[in-house]
Amino acid sequence: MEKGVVISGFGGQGVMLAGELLAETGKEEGKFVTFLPSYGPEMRGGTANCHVIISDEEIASPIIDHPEAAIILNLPSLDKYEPLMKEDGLIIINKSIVPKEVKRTDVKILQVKAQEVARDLGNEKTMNLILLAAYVEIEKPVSIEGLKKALRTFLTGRKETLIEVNEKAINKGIEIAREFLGVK
Amino acid sequence: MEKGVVISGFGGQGVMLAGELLAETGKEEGKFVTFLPSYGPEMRGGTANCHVIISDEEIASPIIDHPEAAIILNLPSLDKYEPLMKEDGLIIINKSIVPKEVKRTDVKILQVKAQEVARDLGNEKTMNLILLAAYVEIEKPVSIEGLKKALRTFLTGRKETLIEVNEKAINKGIEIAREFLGVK
Amino acid sequence: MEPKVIINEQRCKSCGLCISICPKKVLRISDKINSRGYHPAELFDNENCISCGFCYLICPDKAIVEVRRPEPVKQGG
Amino acid sequence: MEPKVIINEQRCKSCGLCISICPKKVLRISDKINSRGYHPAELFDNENCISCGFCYLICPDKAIVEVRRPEPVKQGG
Amino acid sequence: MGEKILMKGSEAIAEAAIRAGAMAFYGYPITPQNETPEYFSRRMPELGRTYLQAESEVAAINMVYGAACTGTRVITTSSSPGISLMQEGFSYIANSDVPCVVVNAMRGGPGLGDIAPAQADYFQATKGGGHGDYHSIVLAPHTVQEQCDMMYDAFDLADKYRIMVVVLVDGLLGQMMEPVEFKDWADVKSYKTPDWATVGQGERSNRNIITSLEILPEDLEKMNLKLQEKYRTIEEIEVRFEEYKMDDAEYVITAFGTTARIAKTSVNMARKEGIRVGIIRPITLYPFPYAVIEKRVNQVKFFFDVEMNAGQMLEDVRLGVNGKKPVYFYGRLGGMVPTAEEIYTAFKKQIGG
Amino acid sequence: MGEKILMKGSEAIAEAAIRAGAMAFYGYPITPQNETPEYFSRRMPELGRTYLQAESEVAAINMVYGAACTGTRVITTSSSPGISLMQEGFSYIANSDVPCVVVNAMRGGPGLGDIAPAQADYFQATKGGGHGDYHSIVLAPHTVQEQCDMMYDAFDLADKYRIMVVVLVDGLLGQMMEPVEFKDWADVKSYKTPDWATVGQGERSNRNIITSLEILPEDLEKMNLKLQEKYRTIEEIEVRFEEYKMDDAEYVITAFGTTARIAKTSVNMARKEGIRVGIIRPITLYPFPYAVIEKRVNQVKFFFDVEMNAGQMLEDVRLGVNGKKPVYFYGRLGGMVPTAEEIYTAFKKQIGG
Amino acid sequence: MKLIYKAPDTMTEKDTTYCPGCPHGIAHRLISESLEEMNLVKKTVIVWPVGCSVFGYYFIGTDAVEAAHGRACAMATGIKRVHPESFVMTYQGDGDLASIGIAETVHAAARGEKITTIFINNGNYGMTGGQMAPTTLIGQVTTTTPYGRKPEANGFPMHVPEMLATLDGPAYVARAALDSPQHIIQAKKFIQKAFSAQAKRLGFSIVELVSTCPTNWKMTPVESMERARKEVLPVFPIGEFRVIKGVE
Amino acid sequence: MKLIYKAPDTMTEKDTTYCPGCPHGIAHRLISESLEEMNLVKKTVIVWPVGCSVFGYYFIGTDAVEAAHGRACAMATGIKRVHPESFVMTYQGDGDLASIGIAETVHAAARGEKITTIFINNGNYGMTGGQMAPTTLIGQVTTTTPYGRKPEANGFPMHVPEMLATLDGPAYVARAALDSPQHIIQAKKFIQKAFSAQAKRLGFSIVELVSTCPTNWKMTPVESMERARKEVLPVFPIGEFRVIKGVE
Ligand SMILES: Cc1ncc(C[n+]2csc(CCOP(=O)(O)OP(=O)(O)O)c2C)c(N)n1
Ligand SMILES: Cc1ncc(C[n+]2csc(CCOP(=O)(O)OP(=O)(O)O)c2C)c(N)n1
Ligand code: SF4
Ligand code: SF4
Ligand code: SF4
Ligand code: SF4
Ligand code: SF4
Ligand code: SF4
Ligand SMILES: [Mg+2]
Ligand SMILES: [Mg+2]
Repeated sequence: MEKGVVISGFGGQGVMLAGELLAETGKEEGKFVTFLPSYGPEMRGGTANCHVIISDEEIASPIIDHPEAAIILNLPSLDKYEPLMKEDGLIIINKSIVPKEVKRTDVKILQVKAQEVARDLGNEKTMNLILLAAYVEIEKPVSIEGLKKALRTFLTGRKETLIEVNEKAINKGIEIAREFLGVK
Repeated sequence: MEKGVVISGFGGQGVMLAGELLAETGKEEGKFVTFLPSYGPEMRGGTANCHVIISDEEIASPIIDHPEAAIILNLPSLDKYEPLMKEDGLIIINKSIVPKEVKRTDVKILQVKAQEVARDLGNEKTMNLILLAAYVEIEKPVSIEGLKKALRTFLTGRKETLIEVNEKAINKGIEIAREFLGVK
Repeated sequence: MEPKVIINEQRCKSCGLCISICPKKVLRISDKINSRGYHPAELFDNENCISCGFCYLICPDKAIVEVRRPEPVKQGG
Repeated sequence: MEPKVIINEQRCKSCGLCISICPKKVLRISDKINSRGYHPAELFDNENCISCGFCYLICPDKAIVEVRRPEPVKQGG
Repeated sequence: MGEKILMKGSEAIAEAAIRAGAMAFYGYPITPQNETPEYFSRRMPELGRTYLQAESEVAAINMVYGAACTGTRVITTSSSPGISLMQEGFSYIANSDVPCVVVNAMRGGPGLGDIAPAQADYFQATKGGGHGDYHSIVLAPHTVQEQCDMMYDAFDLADKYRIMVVVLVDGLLGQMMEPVEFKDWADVKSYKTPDWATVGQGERSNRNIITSLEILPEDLEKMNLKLQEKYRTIEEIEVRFEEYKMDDAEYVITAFGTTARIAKTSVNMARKEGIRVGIIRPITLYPFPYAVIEKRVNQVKFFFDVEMNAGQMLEDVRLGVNGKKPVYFYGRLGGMVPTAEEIYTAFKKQIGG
Repeated sequence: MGEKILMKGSEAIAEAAIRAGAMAFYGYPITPQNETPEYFSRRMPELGRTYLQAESEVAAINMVYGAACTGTRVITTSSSPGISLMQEGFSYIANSDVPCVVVNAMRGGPGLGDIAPAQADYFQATKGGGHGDYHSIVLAPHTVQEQCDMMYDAFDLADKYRIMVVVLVDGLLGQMMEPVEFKDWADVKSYKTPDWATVGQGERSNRNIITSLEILPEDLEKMNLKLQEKYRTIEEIEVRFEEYKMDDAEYVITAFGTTARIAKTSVNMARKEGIRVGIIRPITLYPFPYAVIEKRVNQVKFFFDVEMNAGQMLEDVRLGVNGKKPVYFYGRLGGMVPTAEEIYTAFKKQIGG
Repeated sequence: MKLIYKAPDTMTEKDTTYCPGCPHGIAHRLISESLEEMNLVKKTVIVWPVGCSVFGYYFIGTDAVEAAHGRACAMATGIKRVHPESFVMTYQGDGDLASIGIAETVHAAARGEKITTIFINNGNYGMTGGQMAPTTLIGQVTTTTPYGRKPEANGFPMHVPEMLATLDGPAYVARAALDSPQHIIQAKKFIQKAFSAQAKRLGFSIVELVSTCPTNWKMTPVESMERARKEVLPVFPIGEFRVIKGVE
Repeated sequence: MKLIYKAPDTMTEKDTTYCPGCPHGIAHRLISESLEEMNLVKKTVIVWPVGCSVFGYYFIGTDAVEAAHGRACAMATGIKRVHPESFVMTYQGDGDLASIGIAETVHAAARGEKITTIFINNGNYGMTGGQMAPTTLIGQVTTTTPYGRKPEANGFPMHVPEMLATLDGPAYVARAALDSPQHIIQAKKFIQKAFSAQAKRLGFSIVELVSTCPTNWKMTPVESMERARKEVLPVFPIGEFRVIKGVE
């Protein structure tokens, strides 16, 4: 089994954190993992993305040429990754700021007004986790329990207070995914 | 015809001036010439030398591997060039500070207490010209008249006052050379 | 009345500097989201704005495009 | 009398600084030539040297190796 | 060895260097390897070791030079433009026979370029970007784990030959996270100041002078000949490379570092289609593994060199092949990373596939 | 052309550059080429042109970079350690497509080395001492006269391709005096500020921006591909070399600059003894004249490469020969200049003489 | 309605790459306004640095070149000497100018090069992620001073204008701040004095602008401005450190 | 006879490579005497520069390294930070320190690096044949200011101690001269203060020594000393510019 996902958005939208969290979960579950970030202009502005691969075997290239899954947080990311998607791939989109519709008809699309949803949960910044959890729930590269566990190792010290809202975000993501999958 | 000479001594002994003067004379007499200086430690101290070639044909390498003539102003220069001299070559030595005797027996040797002689002429610094003139008189790579003419183009402005003593030095060199050659 | 402060919502990055510096507290973060995901500042109380231009001076993103002052109404003739 | 100033002739570069600076003018350039072609400085008037050490202080070439002062002859007992 | 930790390549390399005995770091920030100095800045003081942010890369390499003269295990890390600024220093270090380690996380160039991964400093690193005839040992890892293991070798080789060792990585290896396991800590307590070090004469009977200056050409030539002798020894015994699926290979891809890693995926694609292709991956770029190229020359139909540059290692491959087989090239420039698929496609074109 | 003047190479080169239209010089002193900046410092103010002694070579090359951005004919001159300090600047200049001329009077290295003539910066100059994939046109004269004539070409090529042109000489060529004749003065009055120059927008409708930065790898790759295209053009039409007594040659000596000049004497020695040997002397080191090497490969029995280094151009000769004939090498290091006799002796050994 | 302020056209319509609340944008606007008001736009070449403002040429609409990190003053010198009629200025961060570029800055100043430098002191290396700069305060935590800057280990903050003011080459040397409307108005005055020093060929001119870096300071833009005021300005006081005759 | 002066053994027996009357030798002797008197010889590493004193390690008998041109302070920093118990000093000319090496000098000073710098100001680049240095006087003819140094073209002389004294890192900053026995005695005192600043780990210390260059000034040694006194010292006055508490 080898599962890869691309997460892409503006710097500051939590792209890297989501990716790292996924990779950490994979590692903790005994998988081979690679996490490959790519930034825009040195640090500021622009679009950033990361490639995460979780596999049962050693991973040669950490680069995902044609994603089977992508979490898209802004418009430039959609423009970039839509044409690259594998057939039957899954695109999860932050509908809050991606007004455009996906043109491809051979991919699965999940659109979430993630910023609004997150704001309703109490923290707009958790939108990355909502979408990540939805991805995990749909594609199951790792377990949701593992994800939650990893989250706790990430949010320590001053950040501990954020655990609650982030777990809520994960749960919300699961909910959205199940709805998407038609599960109840 | 191709004639080459090496002039070698401490920085400050007038090695370069003598060499340049010779080269300039050659050029003015329509010859092909090369003048190749080589300094010691960047500028200061140590031994410096130059290679001058005067020729009727184009000169390939400006380096003299085995001098047919050498003007030796200090001891390290003698040590360096004695073994390199061509058979039958001519070594002109500043005896004032080169106490050592030449060991090779297959070369011609002219020893001059050049500093003392120069001092007697009124300027110890002209010793380079005494020895150069002796060389020119013996080997005739250029004419003595040419040398004197070139000297005047070198000593202009504030240095014009030095022409007289330098011409005296040249004449003294000729005298020494003739003595050496056994001419009168 | 015409707005005294013209804000380019697309350029605003929601930094809050204008809001913090406004002596009359007539600016606030709006609910809108611009294409970069920011909630732009808005002038919610044009009336009380004194056209001091502090917001303009501190705005780093040329989002405050203009500041205007109503011409004093000339009395009589 | 022993020399008050010891000069290492081989090291001297005939710069003349000691001579210029000597308050008693008891130094001069000698006629000798050392192996590098320099005429070293010499103390020609040991008598009048006051062992002030100026020559030592200004000599750049460690050619003035020592400066000594005669011990005052102790009078009486 | 301990547990596996998920770490960024650029942090893991710092931790590995520290465990391998790096006692001092001098450097200047530059993307895409800022996490490396930052990591050092946290860890070195904890361990009572030296961390100093220099005012520039020029200063950094000369601080490294100074520390190296004391025989201390010292390292700097930078990226392409910063490395260019160090070239004078590298040349001095080479001719002073002092040991140090330099990491270059190559980015897209020339000039300011971008901060994406590249391999376009191969020539600079292997042929000498500074002046004069010199070499550094150049190591090129292709995974985070290998990179970590290599830091131990880097310091050991540096000390063994009193030479600069360059670890040539790229932003991809530096930015990516992979689980790594670190080797045991080097026994830094056992390090002694070497007898050639310039730390004050102390009890020594002779004084030590470290210089790259020898004003008489005769003497400088001797110094150079000694250097060349050292290089011959290194070329003889320190060559490292990996052969991947070469046993039955009819074709060979040559690639180093990140590109080699991606090419492994391409090779696997090819093998699935029954095409017998393998990889020769030079691990030491200097000394270059000419011998293994020569060894395989008769076995294979052609060489296919892949790099993230305009064809630099290519020249060394061609020198190894020496006209006996065709050598093809595929490269991406300026920070573009080739995909496994595109390498495979380009390769297949050459076999008429 | 005028009368012949006896001039030091390092002064003649300055006079030639001035006549060829150098409007600005920025540089920093370094032996063995101090006479060059000194000469500029006298002549440039006389002509109302710019002379500035920079605080360092790093500053100097960045001043050159600045002036180059205005489309002004600008030059700097230095020697090996100074040139190493300029590598970052070179890389920026390359990727900014601005023209300038750099003279490197190579001295013995590595490090501080000595000030004697050397050719050990061949790799640095031709393969790229800075980071990234770039080239400068590299010219190597072998007489003072050729060096002077070449300054005109240097500026013309720089302007034609908006590229840096390196004139690679050595202390021997710089220090020696030979009679030279200068070509006519370039018509500097006719020079116009090019439309791409950054001098203030003025009447232009667009503004000009000169940068080597392109943050998206896709874009930077495009920039690189344009550079590579330029290099291909240069490789196609700007190759220069001299063949000396090659018509009937059974053997060929390859050498550049000073070494080639000395080797001419060696060839004449050999010819006197009836040995038919000639010289291929690359004049452009980049672009390297691979084609002429290939052309002669079948004619000769072997190649004998001579350099004042440990074998640098050797690699290009080998790449040209591509295994078809043996390539032997003779080199002197660290500032030692081979004598004509010793080259001849070393050469004869290979033919069993 | 009377127009009190209108954003200058010379500042382009392109979205800046700066973080929200980053005063780089304020500095850009002040420069743009000053160039316009002094009628310099079409004569100007700006030498941009490596740092967060590396893309500055997208945001200020003049001819521009992109210098190597730290070398802006050298590059500007190169331009100005061959094109004295151009108005040449550099825009540099504290890492760029005071760390790697201090030699080029000191020497341009000592030579009295007729260029102008706008120097953004935000107390760290913004672009590369918040490392210590020469201007980092004692005790300040940065990504390379994780335990706070300590003089023993990391040296002391550098006061560039105070240092340059000891030289004979500069015509105008000043420090201003961007933390409040009042200071911003003053900053613009200083910038215009610096520009006029060049326009009148009086010598080198430089204005340091005390700025902030909300992202790396890990504060909101508003908190950052407060910190600048309360912690930075006491160490880096506003002032004119050298004003030779003729500058106004 | 009582021994008044005896040349220090730490200055070796090797003939120096300096021109006759060059004060580099005086500086060497003062350093040698001070190291001996302060019992530092065996702990000392001297970082030698590129310049006429490039062979200094032949003449002062301590451990030594040869820095790249201008980088002595960086190299010394590299050594001192890993070997704090060593006594580390640099010896640098005005080209080396004030021109190409000013960044490394300023930053070593700003960091308060515990090293000592002896800085020989001879108003030009001796070794390379007398080019202009940052310390060259206005009007002075050198091989690269053939028409005399002009501020407009070549900038102004740089006063390094005055500039460094504005920084917080240096413990001791002074200028002395080598033109007369009296000044030489004073120079030695300054050198010893600088050494003690390092020995006590108080910070960076530097002594500029106003020197001469008879060869390139084209004067006799005696005339050179007179010029130093009459023309150079008025522009580069002797003095202590920064002495922090504890230095003696
Ligand atoms: C030679 C070189 N070294 C390092 C870098 C990496 N780098 C880019 S910007 C920067 C520092 C920027 O800090 P500053 O000048 O303070 O500007 P800011 O981003 O804070 O505005 C550094 C170190 C580089 N591009 N080139
Ligand atoms: C990188 C580099 N640039 C230039 C030189 C050439 N160089 C050698 S010494 C020197 C200047 C020496 O002047 P200074 O430092 O004043 O010392 P002095 O000889 O006057 O004592 C220069 C420019 C060099 N060796 N390395
Ligand atoms: S002009 Fe003044 S009062 Fe009006 S919104 Fe702006 S800051 Fe507030
Ligand atoms: S200062 Fe400008 S960018 Fe910031 S919130 Fe106000 S309008 Fe928006
Ligand atoms: S000690 Fe004084 S008096 Fe005696 S020779 Fe020396 S300077 Fe003259
Ligand atoms: S000062 Fe020293 S070197 Fe100079 S003349 Fe006197 S003894 Fe000789
Ligand atoms: S990192 Fe700091 S300086 Fe850079 S744009 Fe962001 S806030 Fe501004
Ligand atoms: S050139 Fe000048 S500084 Fe150098 S040794 Fe000679 S006199 Fe002294
Ligand atoms: Mg900054
Ligand atoms: Mg000097």
